[in-house]
Amino acid sequence: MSTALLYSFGGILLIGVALHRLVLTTDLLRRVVALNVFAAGIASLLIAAAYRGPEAAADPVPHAFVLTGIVVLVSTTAAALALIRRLDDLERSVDHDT
Amino acid sequence: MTPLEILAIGILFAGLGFFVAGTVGMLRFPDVFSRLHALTKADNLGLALIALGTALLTADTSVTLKLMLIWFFVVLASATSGHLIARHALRSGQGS
Amino acid sequence: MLLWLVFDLVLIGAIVWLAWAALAARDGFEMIVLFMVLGLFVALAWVRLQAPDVALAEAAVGSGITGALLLKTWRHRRGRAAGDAAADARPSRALGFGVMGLVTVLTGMLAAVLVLIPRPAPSLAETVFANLAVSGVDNPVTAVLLNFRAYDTLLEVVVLFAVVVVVWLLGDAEADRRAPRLGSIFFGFARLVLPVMVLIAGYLLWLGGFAPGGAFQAGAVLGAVGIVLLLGRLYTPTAADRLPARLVFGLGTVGFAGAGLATLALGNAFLGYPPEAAKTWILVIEAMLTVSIAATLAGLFFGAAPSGRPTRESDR
Amino acid sequence: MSEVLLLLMVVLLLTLLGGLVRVVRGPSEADRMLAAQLLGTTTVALLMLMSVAMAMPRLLDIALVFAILAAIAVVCFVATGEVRDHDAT
Repeated sequence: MSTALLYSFGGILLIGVALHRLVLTTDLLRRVVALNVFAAGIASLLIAAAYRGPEAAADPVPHAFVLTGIVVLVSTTAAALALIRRLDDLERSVDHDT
Repeated sequence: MTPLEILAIGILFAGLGFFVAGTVGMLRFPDVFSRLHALTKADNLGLALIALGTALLTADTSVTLKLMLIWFFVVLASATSGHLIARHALRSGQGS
Repeated sequence: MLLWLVFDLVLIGAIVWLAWAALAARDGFEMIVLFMVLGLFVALAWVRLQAPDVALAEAAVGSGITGALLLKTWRHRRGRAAGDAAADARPSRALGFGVMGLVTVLTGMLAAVLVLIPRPAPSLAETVFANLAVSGVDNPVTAVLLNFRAYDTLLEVVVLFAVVVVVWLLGDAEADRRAPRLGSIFFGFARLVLPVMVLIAGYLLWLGGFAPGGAFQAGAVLGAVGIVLLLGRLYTPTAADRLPARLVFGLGTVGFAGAGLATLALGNAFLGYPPEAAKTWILVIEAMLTVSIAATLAGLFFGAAPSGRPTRESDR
Repeated sequence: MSEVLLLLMVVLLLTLLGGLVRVVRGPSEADRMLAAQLLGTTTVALLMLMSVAMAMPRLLDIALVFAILAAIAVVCFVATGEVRDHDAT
């Protein structure tokens, strides 16, 4: 069993765990964390695909994909968390009024 | 193996000992403050010994300087965050 | 060889277990700390797979900035059991099994594809290495990001800009709350470490030309400086900061697109740098991106447009 | 030589797993944060060993970033936590 395949299976397991929780949880914060774990699984798949053994240089193209992905992920996470905080403030003010 | 490498390996094992001891202390000690005590041993001496062993094995000036810099920051950060966590634990009554 | 296998298996096992433990944690705070630790392990795995550029970005973002954002949101929702399992509606048994079955089928299909695809898989690596000499940089990942696929990176910066616009329209400003009492040791630490962090950000930017590093990693470290400044109230944005903040947020997109238009004016393709000066073009673009990304990340952490209300030093 | 380094790396990885137990068990927030701090330092040590074992001195830059960002999460934890204490009183 090659190293790359081993890490790919790890990535697939991460995707499975994250997807399961992402669908079933109703807590918004947990959903955002699940989304981040899901992304880590996808990134592991890409990076394992780029691996060419301990001596050779790895394929730089999937690495660039993942780097772009990390930036987009942190942006979306920040937006989602800002929405959660806003929603929370709104719920709080509704609770306060009634 | 050259004598220098044997020395480096010995130092690395000593550093590893501090990390193992720090982790065991983290698991076995009864409260936050004594666990903090376990943590600082691994942070300061453990990392110092690992860095020293790595520096001896690579025998490269720029690598040695970078290792010293990393160690310095870890010690600084761990002293500060240890202080902050202890203060926080004391104030919010999480000490016991 | 056997020891490497042991190392790999322990590392992969730890990553999968951590992901499960974080997402199944009873307590929201436990979930966030486990997620931050997952970032450490994932970075180690990527180092093992010869992806130091990505591991560097994960080190700066995964356990640093995302962790800070999650903690801030969790604190914001305190008293509402955010992230706690108690806040979770228990799914019915049938639904639980149904989802489990679907996830198993999907991951099984993914695994089958992985085993069945011909190896070595098709790759653009040879093309990248063949053209590295004309890209202006020696780090292949930087060459892909800033030269061969600069379009993607431009759009990535646009995403960052769009998100900061969204976040500015939402939420309350951190400065409206009382300043935390962090103590003199923290301020001594900040005075010593923050300037060095700025230096290290510059070092990472310079490094990106020939080794793991680059605009995003540098921007993330610089953004972390901004987050510490905001947290310790060493710097409190007011309404007067809105215009400069807008300008810096836009600098990445406008500067990058402007460079593309400039290359068009020179008679090249959009973002096709003149080969003899490619290194300078890339470095200038990366410097603009670093500043803009750092300001954007700090702005995302701040979480709202600064309101201009003065900080209450010690209220009540 | 490389076998000895690998052995050291595997043992350090196992101490990382040991520290995880404290993150999960807690019981207080401060305990979890402290354990995360120890895990961060151990990761830095592991990266140092990996830089020798894999002959990649550039890994030290990653260790440097981990080292300087180690305090960010703790500062965030304490700074936002103080607000809660204030609200409670």
